[in-house]
Order: sequence, then C-alpha cells, then structure tokens
Amino acid sequence: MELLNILFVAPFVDITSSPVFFAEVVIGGLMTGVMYSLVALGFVLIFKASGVFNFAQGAMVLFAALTLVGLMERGVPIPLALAGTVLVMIALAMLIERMMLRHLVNQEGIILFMATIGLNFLLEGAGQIAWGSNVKVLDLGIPNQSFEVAGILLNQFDLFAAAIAAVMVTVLAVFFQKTTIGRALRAVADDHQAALSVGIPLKTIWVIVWSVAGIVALVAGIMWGAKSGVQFSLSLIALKALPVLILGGFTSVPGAIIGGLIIGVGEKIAEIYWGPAFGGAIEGWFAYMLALAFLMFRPQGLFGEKIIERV
Amino acid sequence: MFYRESGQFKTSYQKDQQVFPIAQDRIFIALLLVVAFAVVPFVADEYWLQAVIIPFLIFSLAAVGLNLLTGYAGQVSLGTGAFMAVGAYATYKITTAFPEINIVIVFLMSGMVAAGVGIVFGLPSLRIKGFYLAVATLAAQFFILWLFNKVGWFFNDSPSGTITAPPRTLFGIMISGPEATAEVRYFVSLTFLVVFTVIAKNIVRGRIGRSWMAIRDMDIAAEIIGIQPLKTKLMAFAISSFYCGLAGALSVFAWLGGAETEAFSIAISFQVLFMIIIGGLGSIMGSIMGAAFITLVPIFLTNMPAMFGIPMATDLSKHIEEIVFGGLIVFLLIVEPHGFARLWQIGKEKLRQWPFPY
Amino acid sequence: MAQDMTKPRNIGDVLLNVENISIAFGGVKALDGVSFDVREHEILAIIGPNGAGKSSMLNCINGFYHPQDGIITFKGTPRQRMQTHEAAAQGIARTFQNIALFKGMSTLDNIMTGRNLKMKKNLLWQALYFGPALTEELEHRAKVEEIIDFLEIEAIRKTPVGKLPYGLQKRVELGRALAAEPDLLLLDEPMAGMNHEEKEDMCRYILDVNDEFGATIVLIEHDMSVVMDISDRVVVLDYGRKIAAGTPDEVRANQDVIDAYLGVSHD
Amino acid sequence: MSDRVPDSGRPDTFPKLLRENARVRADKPASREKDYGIWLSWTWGQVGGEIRALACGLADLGIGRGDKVAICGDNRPHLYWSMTAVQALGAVPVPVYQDSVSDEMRYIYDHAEIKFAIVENQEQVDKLLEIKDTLPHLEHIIYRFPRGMRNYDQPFLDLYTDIQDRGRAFDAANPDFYEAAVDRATGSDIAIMLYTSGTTGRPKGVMLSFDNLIITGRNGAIRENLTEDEDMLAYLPMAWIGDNIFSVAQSYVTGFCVSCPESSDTVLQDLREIGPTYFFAPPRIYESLLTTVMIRIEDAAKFKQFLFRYFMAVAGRVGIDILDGKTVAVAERVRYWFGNLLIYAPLKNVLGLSKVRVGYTAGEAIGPDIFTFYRSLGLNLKQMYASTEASVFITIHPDGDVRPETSGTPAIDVEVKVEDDGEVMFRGPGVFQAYFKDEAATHGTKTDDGWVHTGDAGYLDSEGHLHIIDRAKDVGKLNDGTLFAPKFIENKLKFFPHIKEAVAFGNDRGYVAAFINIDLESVGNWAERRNMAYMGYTDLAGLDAVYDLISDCVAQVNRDLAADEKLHGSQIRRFLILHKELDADDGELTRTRKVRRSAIADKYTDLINALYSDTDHCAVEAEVTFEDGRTDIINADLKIREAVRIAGIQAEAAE
Amino acid sequence: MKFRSLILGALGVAVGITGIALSKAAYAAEQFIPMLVYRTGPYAPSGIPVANGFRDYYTLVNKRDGGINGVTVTFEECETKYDTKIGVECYEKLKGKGPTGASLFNPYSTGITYQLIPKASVDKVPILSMGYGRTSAADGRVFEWVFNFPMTYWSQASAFVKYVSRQEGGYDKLKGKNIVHVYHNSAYGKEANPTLVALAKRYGYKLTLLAVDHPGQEQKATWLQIRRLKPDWVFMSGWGVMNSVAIKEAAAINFPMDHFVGNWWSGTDADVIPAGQGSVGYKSTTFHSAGSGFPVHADIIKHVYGGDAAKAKENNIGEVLYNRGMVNAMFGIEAIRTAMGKYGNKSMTGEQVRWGLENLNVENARLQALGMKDFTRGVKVSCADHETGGSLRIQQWDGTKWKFVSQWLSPMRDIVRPMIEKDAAMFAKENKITPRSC
Repeated sequence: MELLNILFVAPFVDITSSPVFFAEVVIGGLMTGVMYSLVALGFVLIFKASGVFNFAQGAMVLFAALTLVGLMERGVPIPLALAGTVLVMIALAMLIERMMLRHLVNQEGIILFMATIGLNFLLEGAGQIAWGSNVKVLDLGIPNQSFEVAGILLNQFDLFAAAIAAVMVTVLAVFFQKTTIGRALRAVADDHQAALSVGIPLKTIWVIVWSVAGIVALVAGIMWGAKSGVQFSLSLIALKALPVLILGGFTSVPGAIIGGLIIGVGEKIAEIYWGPAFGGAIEGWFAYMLALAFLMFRPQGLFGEKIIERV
Repeated sequence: MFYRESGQFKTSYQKDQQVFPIAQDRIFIALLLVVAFAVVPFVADEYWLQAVIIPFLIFSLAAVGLNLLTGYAGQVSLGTGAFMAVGAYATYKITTAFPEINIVIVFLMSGMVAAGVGIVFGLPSLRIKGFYLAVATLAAQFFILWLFNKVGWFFNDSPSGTITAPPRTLFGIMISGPEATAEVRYFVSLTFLVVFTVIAKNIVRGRIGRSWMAIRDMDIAAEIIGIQPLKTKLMAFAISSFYCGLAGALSVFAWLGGAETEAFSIAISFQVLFMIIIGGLGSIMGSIMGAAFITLVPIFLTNMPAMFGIPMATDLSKHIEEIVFGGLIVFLLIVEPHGFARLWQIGKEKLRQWPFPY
Repeated sequence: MAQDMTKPRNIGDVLLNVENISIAFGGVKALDGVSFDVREHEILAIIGPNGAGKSSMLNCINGFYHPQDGIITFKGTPRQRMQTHEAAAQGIARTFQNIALFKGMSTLDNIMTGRNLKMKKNLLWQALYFGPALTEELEHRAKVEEIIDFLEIEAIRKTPVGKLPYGLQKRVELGRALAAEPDLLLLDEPMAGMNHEEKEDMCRYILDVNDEFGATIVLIEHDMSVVMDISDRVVVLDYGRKIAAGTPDEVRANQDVIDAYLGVSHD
Repeated sequence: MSDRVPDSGRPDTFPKLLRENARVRADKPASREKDYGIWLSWTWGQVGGEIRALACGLADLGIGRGDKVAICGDNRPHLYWSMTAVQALGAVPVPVYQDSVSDEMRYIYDHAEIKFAIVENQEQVDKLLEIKDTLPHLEHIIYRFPRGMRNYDQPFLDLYTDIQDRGRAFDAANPDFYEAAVDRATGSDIAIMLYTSGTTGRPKGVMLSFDNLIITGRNGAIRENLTEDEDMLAYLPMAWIGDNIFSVAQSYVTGFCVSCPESSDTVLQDLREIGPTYFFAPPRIYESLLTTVMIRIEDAAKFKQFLFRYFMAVAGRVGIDILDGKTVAVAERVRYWFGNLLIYAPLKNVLGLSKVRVGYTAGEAIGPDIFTFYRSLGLNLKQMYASTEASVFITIHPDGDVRPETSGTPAIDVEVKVEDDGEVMFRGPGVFQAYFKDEAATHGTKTDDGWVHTGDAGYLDSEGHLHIIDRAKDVGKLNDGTLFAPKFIENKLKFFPHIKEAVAFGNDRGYVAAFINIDLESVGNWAERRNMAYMGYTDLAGLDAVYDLISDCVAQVNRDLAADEKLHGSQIRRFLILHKELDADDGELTRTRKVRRSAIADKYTDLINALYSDTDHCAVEAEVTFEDGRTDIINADLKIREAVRIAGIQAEAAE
Repeated sequence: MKFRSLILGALGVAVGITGIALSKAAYAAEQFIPMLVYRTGPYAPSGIPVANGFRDYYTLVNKRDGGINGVTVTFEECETKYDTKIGVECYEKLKGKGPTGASLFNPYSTGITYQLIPKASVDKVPILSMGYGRTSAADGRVFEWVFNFPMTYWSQASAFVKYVSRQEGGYDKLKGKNIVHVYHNSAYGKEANPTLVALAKRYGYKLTLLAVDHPGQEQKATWLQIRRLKPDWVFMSGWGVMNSVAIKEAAAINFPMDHFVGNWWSGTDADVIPAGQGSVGYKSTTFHSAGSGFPVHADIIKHVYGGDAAKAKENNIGEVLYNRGMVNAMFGIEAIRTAMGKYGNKSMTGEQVRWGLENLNVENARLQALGMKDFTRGVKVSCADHETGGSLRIQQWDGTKWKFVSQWLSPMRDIVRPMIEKDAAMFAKENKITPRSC
C-alpha cells in the first residue's frame, strides 16, 4: 500500500500541489533537453549521411571546445578563435575522410562504429596533448543570472542555450531542405548511387557532413563547456545523447530535438517526483528505460524511417 | 608453411567436425595449453600475472560470452558490464550468505543468476534491432548498476557500497581473498576460460549455434525454417550473460579482490564490445585475441617508453598511448575489417598454401 | 526427363486446402478470395504475371502473412493465424524468390539448420558435444550429406554461401528446405534469374525431389512455359484473383489465361 | 615364364588372397572412398563380406565359369569388389574405359561376348541401353548408384546392393557355395581381360592369368619394399593394366588400402587429403602439376618467389644426390634442410605428394627437367618401362641409380633383350596368355618360348639400363638418310610447358616439320601477364607473339638435336601451331592420350602439304564443338614459321 | 602547438629525471616511493596539482636536504586515469621497484584504495590514504597496513555538523534545520552518509541525500530539488567536474553560497574558477592552508624551479590540491625518517616504513623546521588509531583565493570512533582477520 502510494499517488499530489514548481521542473527539463539535443544532432547528421554511428562525437565535442579555449587563452579574439576552430574542424573532417572513411567504404555499420572508437582515442589523446588536461574556463559573457517570471525561475544562460539550439536546428533544417548539398546529403542517406546522380562525389559529401557535425560539436562544446569548464569530461556527454538518439531515431534531425526535449523533461520529472521513492539518482537509467519503452512501440525510434520486412 | 596436411583425411563425420581438423593445429593448441598451464605460472612474475594475464583471461571469458550474443546471434549488447556486475554481486551475496557452499558452485550459480537477468533484458530484442537494441541494452547497464549502488542488501550494507572477496578455498587451496596467490588465481581463471571456451565452441558448432547464426544472418528465413526467434534470442542472452556473469565473478574474486559498481561501468561494456569487434565477430578464437589486444596493448604501450629508456612525462606518454592505440584500431580495421579472427584465418590459409599465394 | 514425365504420379488425398483467402495491404487487395487445394505428392504450380499475388499466397500458406479472410487447412487442421515457425513445425518448408540463405554460414551449416526442428538434444548435452548430442549431430550430418549428394553440391560443402554464385545458392536453399523433410514444399520462383541450362537442371531437381523424397510441391513461377512441363496442375492468378486452374493443357487453352498473359507485359 | 608355379601354400587367386587378408588383417582398412564428405572405409573383413555377398548374388543371377562380365565406371570400391566377385565365380571381368563412346563400347561388348555388365550409374546404363539391342550376349546390367534410376523398370536392370541382398539370401541357402567356387580356381586361370587401346586398329583383348598378375605384383612389391601400410589413390582407369596391378594385385598381395577419389574432378584435392605413399602417374600429370606450380609461384609475393628460386637452385645442385644417398657438403645439406622446411616439404604437401615413398611414371617419356624437378625435391620418382602384355613391369629405375634418360633395369624375373633390328623384347612371369579370339595377333607378338615383341626401338647400355628411343615402326629416315625419330622430337617439344602436344613429320621427306598444340593454361597465363587479349584457343594460337614464344622452344629443341651425333640432321625446319586442341573424341588421340599419327596425317593433309611447300600460311576449315554442345565450322588461316636451326658442329663448339 | 607542448612535457620530466640520475651517481642509498597519479582523463584537473605537489616536495627533499638523512628519494609516476583497474596494475608494477620495494602507496583514489587494502597486508606495503579511502581503516587493530590520518570522511562530516552548529548558534539550533548532502554517487561520495544520518538522529536536523551520477555534468534535477527544499545548508562530497557544475547550478538558483560547503575534495581552485563570480562565497573544508606564502613554497621555487616563480605557478604551486599533495608527501617522508630513526639511515622496507607511519609524530616544531608552520597541523599516530585526532578548518573562496573562515574544528570522536570500530570489526569477521591488540 505504502509502495503504491509513493509510486502512484504521492507524486501526482505533489505535482498538483505546486504547479509553479512543476512548471519550473518542466522548463528545467526542456533546457536540459536542448543541451542533449545539441549533442545528439551531431550523431544524427553523421549517421544520416554515412551510416556511421560516430562514437567519437563526444571526443569531437571535447576537441572542438579545447581548440576554441586554447586559441582564446592565447589571446585570439573570440570571433577569430571561433573561425579558427571551425577551420580546424573542417580540416579534421577532411583528415577523417582521407585517412579512415575512404578505406572503409561499404563496411558493415559495426565496423565503422569500431573505427570511430579508434578515432575517439586519437582525438582524446591529440586534444589533450595539444591543449593540456587542465580545466579551462570558457566565458561567453552570458551572465549566469536567474530571474523569476510569474514565480518561475528562469536562467539567462539556459535561455541563451535554447536559443542557440533553435538557431542551429533552423539552420540545419534550411540547409537540408533548401540547399543542393543538403538535398544531396539526404539522398545519400537513402542510396549512395542516388547521391552520385546528384553530381556530388561521395567523398565530398562525407567531408561536408563531418564538417557540419564538427561545427555542431563545437556549439555543443561551447554550451556545455560554459557550464562546467572545458575539460576532459566533455567527451562523456555523448552518453547523455544516446537515449535521445534511440528515442528520436538515428536519422531524424527533428527527432533529435524532440527526443532531447522528451528525455530532458521526462528524466527531470522522474528524478524529482519519483526519485525519492527509488532512493534517487534514477535519471541515468530512467532516460534509457523511457527510450526503451518508446522503442517497444516504435522499434525504429520516434522519427526513424519505418523498417519494412519482406521476403 | 608448417602445415603438412597431406594424408590427414577424415573417415567419419566426428573427425570431420572436430574443432581443429588439422593435426598441426591440434598440436599447436596442445602446446599452448601446456605453456599456459605449466610454463606461464612459473615464468611470469606477480605483476604479469596479477595485472596483465589474469585480467586478460577474465576479459577473454567476457568477450567469448558477448561474442556468443553479438557475433553469433547478432544481437548487439552494451550491457556486458552490468551482467558482469550481476555475476560479481551474486557471487558475493551467495558466498557471504552461505560460506559453506563450494566457491566454484557459487560461481556457476551466479552465472545462472546473470543468465536470468540477461533473459529479462533480452526481451526487447524481439522487437528492437541493431544499434537501437545496443542502446536499449544500456538501460540494463544503467539500471543494474544503479540498483547495486543504491540497495544496501546487495553489498551487505557496507558503508561505502563496495564488495570485497572473502577468502575461500578449493581443495584446501586459498583461491580468493588477499591470501590467495597470483598463481592460484591464475589457474582458476585459466581453467574457467579453457573449460568455458570449449563449451562455447561446442554450443556454436551445434544446433543452438546454427540457430543463432541463422537469426543473425536472416531472421525471417530462420523463423520460416522453424527457428523460434524469441526463444533463440533469449537463449543467446542467457548464455552470453552467464559467461559475463562468470567473468564478473572472477574479476572480483580472482583479480580485483573487491569492487564497487564503477568497476562494471559502461566503459567495461564498451571495452568488451571493442574486443569482439577487433577480434572478429562470430569467432571464439577472435574473442580471445581481441581481449588480448585491448587489455595487453595499452599496457605494452604504457611501458614502452620506459623499456626503451625514453624519459617522458606521464601524461604525455598516456596521450601518445591513446593516439597510438586509436590509430592501431583504425589501421587494423582498414587492413582487415573482420578482425584478428579473419587475419588469423588468412594467415593460416597462407601457411597452408605456402609457398603458393592461393 | 521425358522418361520421368511418362510415369504417372502416385497422387493421394488433399494435403492442403486453401479456401477463399483474401489479404490486402493498405487498401490494395493482394489476394481476393482465392481457393484451391493441393494433393499429396503432386506438383502444383501457381503462375501469373508480376504482382498477381503469387508470393502473397505462399506467404499466407506458411504463416508469414495472416490472411484477413479465409481458411487454410493443412493435413486436415484448419487455421487462420499461425506463426511461421509453427508452420515449419507442421511440415511446411519453403524457398524464397530473393535467396534467403544465411550468408555467414557454410553450405553444410545452412542445410543443417534445416534439420533444426528434428534435433532435440538440450543445451547441456550440446555444451559437452558428447554422447547423445554428438550422436544426434552426426546422424543429421549424414542425412544432410545425402541431400548434398543429391543436389551435387559436394564441392561447396564448406564454402560460406555468400561467396557462391546465384544458381548454386538456389540449390543450397532447396537443400535447406529439403533437410526439414517437409510434407509440403513451397518454392518461390525457383528458376528466377537462371539461364536455360540452369533452369533445366532445377526442373530435374524439382522432379527428383518430388519423386525420391515424395514431397508435395507448390511452386510459383513467373514464366509459364517452364513449369508447364513439370506440373501436375496449375493455378493461375491475376490481380489477386484465381482466373484458371487445371492441368497444364487445360490452362494453356484457357482464354482468360491467354488474355492475362498477352495483356500484361512481362516486366 | 608361365611355367613358374607359385608355392603351393600361397593363395594363387584374388578371391583366395581376399580370404587370407580378411582373416589376417580383418580390421585393417582395405578400401576407402570419398563420399558424403568423408572417406568411407571398409576393412578387409568387411570387404570379404561384401564381395562374398555380391558373388553369391551374381551366381544367383546365373553367372558361371568363363562368363565375361564388363565392369565400367569411375574408380569405386564397389566396382573393384565386383571384379573379385566375378573372379570368385570363375568368370572373367572385363573392365571397360568409362569414357568410351558407344561405338568403342559396342565393339568390346560384342567382341568379348559380355554377358553381364556391372556399371556405376545412370550415365553408363544409358550408354548401354542405347546399344543394348545390338548386343545379343548382354543379359543383365547391374548399377551401383540408384540416383535417377527410379523410373527405369527394365527387368534386366538391378541395383548393386539388391544383388548383394539377394546374394546374402543365396549364401544362407547355400553356405558352402562360395568357398567351393573360390577353391575351384587356380593361378593359371584367366583372371582378367583387358582391351588395349592400341595406337592402330581395333583394340585387342589381352588375357592375363592370376599368376601373371599376382606374381608380377608381388615381385614389384618386393623390389620396392611395399608393406601393408602403404596408401594408394586409385584414380587411373580401371580398364588400364597399371591400375589392376597397383590398385588390385599389389593391394591384395601386401594388404594395403586403396582409396578412391570422390570424382574425377576432385582427384587433386583427394590426392592431397589421402597423401599416398605409393603413387603412379603418367608424365602428363607430373607435367601439369609442375606447370601449375610455376604459374602459382609467379603469382606469389616477390619474397616467396625469391625463396622458391633460391632453394630450387639448391635442390637442383644437391637434391638428387641427397635422395640417392651420395655424399654432399655439409653447407649444402644445411641449405637443403632449410629448403625442405621452407619450400620442398610445403610444396610436396600442397601437391599431396609429401608422403610418397615410391612414385612411378611410365607410358611415355617424361621430360628430364620435370623428372629432376621432382627428384630434387626429395620425391623418389622413377620411370619404368611397361606394357599390358607384360602385366606392367618390364624395367624399372633401381633405387640409388636413377638415370632420367633410361627406363631402368629389368624387373625381378624379367629378361630383356634387343633384337638385331633394334626392337626390344622381354620375357617374364607377367607375360600374357593370349589375345582373346585373335590367334594370329598372339603369335605375331609372343614367340613360342615366351619372348614378347614390344614394337619399341631401344638399346641396353653397358650397365644394363634400357634406353627406349621410339616406336620401332615410327623410326624412319629423311630423304637424305638421316635418322628420324618423331616421338623423340615430339617429346622434346612437349617438355616445354607451353607446348601441350606436338606431331613431327619427316619420314621420307626432305626435312622435319611439326604441328604444335599450345598449352592453353600455360600460354594463356603467359598472355594475360602481358595484357594480351584473346578469345579462346584458336585466337591465342594465332597470335604472332605466341608464335615467337613457340619459335624459341623449337630453336631450343633444335639446339639439343644438334648436339646428338645421330639426330643432328633431323632438326625442325618449319612448324605451325594448330588451330584446335587434339582430342580423343575427334580420333586424334587415343584414350590414353597418345598421338594417332596416321589419323592426323589423314585429317590434315592440306596442312602437311603446306609445311612442305614454301607458303607461309594455310587456310583451314575445321569443325569446333562449343561447350554447350553446339558445333560450328570455323575458318582459320594458319601461319607457318621457319625455325631457327643450328649447325651440328658449331653447336657443339658453342656448348 | 602540439610540438611545443611535447617539448615542454619532455623538459618538465627531464628536470625530475636528471635529478634522479645525478643523485643516483652520488648516493648509494635510495628510497623508492611510487606515485599513482592521474594527469589525464576526467579527473585530471584535480589529479595534476596533487601529482605536482608530490613531485615537487620529493624533489625539494633531494635538492635541499640531500634526501632523507642522506638517502635519496626516488619516485616514479604511474598514470591511473583515476581508473581502479589501471590503478591496480600500477600498484603491481611499482610495488617491487627500488632497492627495498615501494615504501608506501598514496593511491589518491578511494576506489583504488579499497582494492589495495587487502593486498597491502600480503605484500607488506603500507598505504597512506590521507583524507580518503576506507574510513574504518582508522582502526589500526584491524587495518594494520592502512593509514588515513589526519582525518576521515566520517570525522569530516561530524566536523561539518559542528561548524553548522557554531554558525547557527549551538547544537540545539540544529533541530529542524534542513541539511542536504549532495554526493558523488560512488563509494567515495557515500562515505559521509552514515555519519550525517547518525548525527541527524542525535541533533534532529532534517537530512536529504541527493546523489549525482558520475561524471556529474548535468545536475538540474538535483538543484531543482534543492530549490524546492530550500535547505539551510548544503554539504557536498563532489569530485571533478561535478563540483564546478554544482557551484554553477547553485548560483543559478540563487542559493546562498556561504551556506554551501564542500568537503575537502570539493574545494579546490579548479572547482570554483569555471563558475566565475557565481562561486564567490562558496566554502569548503580543508586540513591545510591554501596559497603559496609559506617558507616551504619559497624553498620549492628556489630549489625546484630555480627561482622561477612563474614556472612554479604554471605547475599549480599554492593551489589547494597542490598543497595537499605536498602535505601528503611530507607526512610520507617524515614517516620514513621516523623509521630510519629506529632502523638506521638506509633504504627502508615497506614493513619498516609501516612502523614509521605507526610511530609518526610530527609536532609543530618539526613543521616549522620544514617551513610549514601553521600550514597544517601535526599528527601523532598510534597503533590503534590510524586516523589521529586531526581537525579541519573551513575555507571560503573570495573570487581570487581561499581564505580561512573558521578555527580548527575537531570531529565528534565519540560518535565516529564507535562506528569505525564496528565497521572494522565487520570487515575483520568477513575476511577472517584477528585484530591486533594495541
């Protein structure tokens, strides 16, 4: 009885008793979700265009952020540092294509996945050699101020992050829908042959996709790095994106966004209202359980392409 | 080159279906076992046994287990760490609750517990496939570790939540706890590995292994010839988890001596997955070679600067190690995407055809 | 082959009865009230132009599709829904239009999987690979070797099937279906993509299977000329409906069939 | 030497030897056959039972003493058993080449008055059914494999195993029948009748007695120290005398096991698996093995090629001496040891020859290069001089004194002499009884005191080694009186891997000219390596580059001939490359793939005339058979080349 | 860029290595001290200053004093990445080095410490887990080879409660107060829980335990809960990135920073700097001073860095964790010195060092001699008590540096010690150890 109460009654009583706080929880969840989405986006881009589950996305986030902060520490002004980092990420994409992807064309997904694990080690090592392992401060000049609107506490930084994410998604959506390259990228996801007919070599497409993913990684790195300082732990945020991916589907940009928001809100609500019943810190597995529950109904993810079986 | 197969012919299916149909291979394996059992423990010092070889053996066992699931049955799992944890915590619970039960039996019982947990977390595999399933198994990974971290019953309410391997004996010899010598723990790990590798090989070359591979290669066709997908997949999850559970139990009792849940983190799940990919999916031998690569190469790389007397800052050498290791992985995959098992196979074929190229 | 044809077959009772089967996908009727029966030891061909619903029919028979309407009676037991593996357990085996072999496994292992249903030894024995499990394995290996011998694929016994040419893969697939010792063998375009010589070989195998294994065969073919020679009876489908049925000669003379084939291009 | 009677205690017929083997080595394997993926084995005990059952079944069917029973099919234990079963009944087995066309087959069945046929499969049955109506003697056909036979309901067709079942029942009813039948036969009875393919005329039925086969087999076994532990792969036609000695007589005499390959396509694979210790192959097999070795080595990595060349050079220097047990410098021995580790042993292993203790070759001359290649690897390869009429062995290379250019010394109990006209004659225990139904030919071949004409020209050297030059009747003279030995020249040409067949002309002509058949595999490979495009044999044969290639070979032959005192005048002046491969099906080769000179001369008169004119090309029309069975007439314009010739004395000076 | 740091790294080590090489030639006797460090991985920002503190102090001892009583200190770093398994490998690798094996291990990871505790007694190598590791190891009767002076987590927690009571104006004021413990969800983070729970019972404050999973980059739910709970005090047992994120989140919900107290692993420069101004007022416990204004620092700059203060700064001199590494190194060296007092001035074995640790008595006079007067407090170890009656202070971040804001606070031994003995007894029972009598 007691158990049923804390599982099925108390949380709802709790929610209804303080709707303002619940709104805060939801908003907090959305803010967190946006941050997850940023990371998940990078995975989706690469998976969509090259079928690679890029384990090194986390390392790319770290690498990009380290490069940016490293440049800034050496007195490079922010805009220049940003531009420089973007160039570095593009160079990295070219390097990855030339040294790795080109040699692994037509391999199975799991092999490519493994190769990105190698890449992950490489990037982690190289990033730290170049920029050191110490924590670095990334000050974007966005104040970490909070203010209340109708009793709901909002944080400037979080709002800023949400705005950035929204911009990113819009830009990417436009990029995919309106530009030739974008359309080619979508084509390549469906069929490599079709992509060739668009007239863009596969190799170029890979470079572009990895570059874009690198830039997305940079943005994610900036946002997360601003919160915690730029340090090795940034590479671990990739894990946070995984449930978002299964929920949203590996191939859907909107899926990554919606998935991120659902996971963000879901895990906050679970942790705050149900966490005490379980003894807390249930966020970690709850996100996965949530995603798993979704998968049971849609095995290809929320926005994934439907898997058709035939014989 | 060293193969003299001429005159080795099979007069029965039993001989034809041997694991090593070629006599030279049998001799090689026999020699390997002799070296492993009779030479290594007397040659290797404690550091090698304790820090290098025992973990290699234990990870080999886990990799064999995961390969059964992923390489043979085609179900990608990232829950290995959790299943190992189940084995470890189950062993701890059982042996502290019933100290009189022979520790080997406790190990096997813990494997069964892990198998049961594996079945539960294998259920989604009926609907979910590929990377989606891989990520879904992470739910097991996080949930199980959270459970072991959170619920005091699992670690006998020790304040820090760690479990410690109590001293246990087998045939009057201390095989776990601080008093157990590295040699004994090596023997225990090695014996488990050898026995269960043989068993794994037997399973995969029989009906069950074939139904796994059928499900892996084309699940619809498999079902149409009468293989029940759910039963087959769950069997794979169960057996795989049994192996992982056993490896987990050994890693606490024969290697680390104690552990907190962090010892079975997602990093371990990934690591074991790396082993089987690098080693070769769908190959028992490959699992062991992959485990060797992933556990031994970093240690080798770490010790390399010192070996050559090159002074190098600790962090720098670690970073270089990471770069080299990552580079090696990419390189190996480019050279042979199907891992060491395939390389081994090709190399063996070359030797068999020597001096001809084909 | 002529010799084979002259022999009257020992055709028995009705083995499979398909009654009024209908199935639709997203509003499109793939099968619309199709009925026919298959007798023991006969070779029944289902022919029709592309998209006539032939594969859907096979899929219904072996439980891969669940017809929305109609009853399938196999060995006297009527059923509406069943899982494919249950159909297999009842003695229905099949091959596929697009080869569905287990590409990572050898020819031998592929055919051995066909005998899975007949193998009973449990995990424990398997783990030991000893005693009953070993005996069982060897017994079935011997059976499979007979099939390998029958299909003349000795040379590729240990080759992974993914590396085999198309025609051989088709033969291995037939072998896998045969290994189950089915009462009813469904062949989905067994001769698709083959050259003339390969087609003749395949015809010979099909006749031999029917003859030596006593299996009842339902086969689908797109090209009617090939099957006319080897079938006892032919069912013709067009746009999901049965437009004719009977002996090859009857069907050949049927005006609807001629129209259907003339009216529909072979694409 | 038919008067040599074996020790009375010893079994003197195969059925009796079988009985002894089934008793003495009941559990030792006697027969093996690759089937259903494994080597099915039968012990002597089992074989005894199988044969007994079959014999009884045949008896029940009505086979009696003196009946002729045809046996036809690939090498299968069951067919070997049927020979012994037939012999047990006092009947005579007549093995027939399995690839005979129906015409050849009809002649033999008719001539030998075959009453029963035991054949392998549907294919053979079909062939017989086709001609059955013309064979009044043929009563019954027994087939081994039921595959595809389900709908054959002719009453005279029976399944082998059914006959055995019948035999078992018969045996149960008449338990003493079999033993009595076996006891009734003696060594002097006719054991087998073999039809020699013959390079000219119709085949002749050579009748051999048990004594012929058993004594010859035993003598051979004694000479080579054969034991019951040998392994032998029976892959040569059962209708050939060699197979009857190696796979039957010697197996029965010593008790070793005979293995039958899965099919004729898998012989090389099966050879590798079995790893025979006692091995016979005609030169062309050694040749083609060597050719594949060379081709495959060419594709190997540079390092392996280097190793191969280096160690083959070592082997060339000392390999044969080491094999013959001569003294060799320690350094060379060490090198040879490494060579053995790295190259020789693996090579032999891959070829399936690593366990060979005694390897024979015969039938025609083997290229000295090929011969020394194998011997230098440590393979104890020997030539012998053999004939059906001698039950194989006439001369054999003795251990430790192997000379490639000779055919060795006479076999045990065999006497050899050379007639004044140069023809080689022999006498011994294996000398045949007579030709079946051909008194005249028998007398023409065998003298009253047992000497047999071989029809070969040759001489014995001072150390008793026999040298064979050519068929006696083929040795001719050019118009200027120069000695012309066509086969000698052809063999020299054929020693080049690029040349598969050659036919030399010159008898009663002004000079020597030759037809050449290139080796499609070897030359094709050579061409591919040079990125030369060609479509099929005819196209390849016409390429100028190929002509250049062959021209070099011919020049080399001429160089060799120039060094010979007697033959330097018979150098090849003109040659052409034939547009098609010579084929037994077209009557250009015998079934044993010997050149049918006269048939070729008839068929290609135009070409021969062109060779002896001064034209440099010649149009030819020929029927070709494509793989799918269609035939077509192709027109080819063959080029004719002048060959480089070397003046005899200059050549000697140069060398 | 990469190249430059390569050279820098190589140079940095060359300093240490050449030092050893030279001294090897000069002195026969050596004392080997292994170093388990983590200069890479997620916890590198904490690991680097600790490792540098150790390294510089050992170097100082060699350069300034010519070793310990003439015996050169040799040391070798082994990178653990804060990974337990690699830590064990490092232990196995280093335990036998040097003429007499490893003197003592400073694992610098609670996880690794747990692994090493059972091994230490077998291998006869003492472990000094200064302010971390297994709390009950303070019971020297059971844990003969493990030392965790000057203070354990449990003592720390009790001292924190004592601090809160002082701030609130007495123990009686604790009743009804709301205290939250935000902890790293690991063995380490959970250590304080039993003490806080026990004290909650005694003083009647309301305790909420909030776990944060490794690595702790995302704590929104935790701080939303705190926002709702509006606790009077937040105590944090964090580590690595978790600390800076927590401080930032606390600032974001406008939590009063001076009521947010980190434990001594949650109060280093790397934790507060990323949060910028938001971290001003944040407090943490400590048992030594921050800053580089002590004579010993001057010695290090002089002897180790050749007077290059900037370079010393680059190597974290004066940072909280640097100083902790230094203090830790000092206690180790003094223990070896103590052992030499009994066994002579030569290389000490692990067993001898253990005796030295157990009989270690660093008094203020000695600290002054070492240039560490008022830098930390002395310790006096005994056979039964491996924790000693150490005490801690609270420091506060003012935006640029750490300042003490309390006097030395002693733990509530009356509560903590029985708990320690109980846990140790349980361990002894489980592992069949008969406690020594002291």
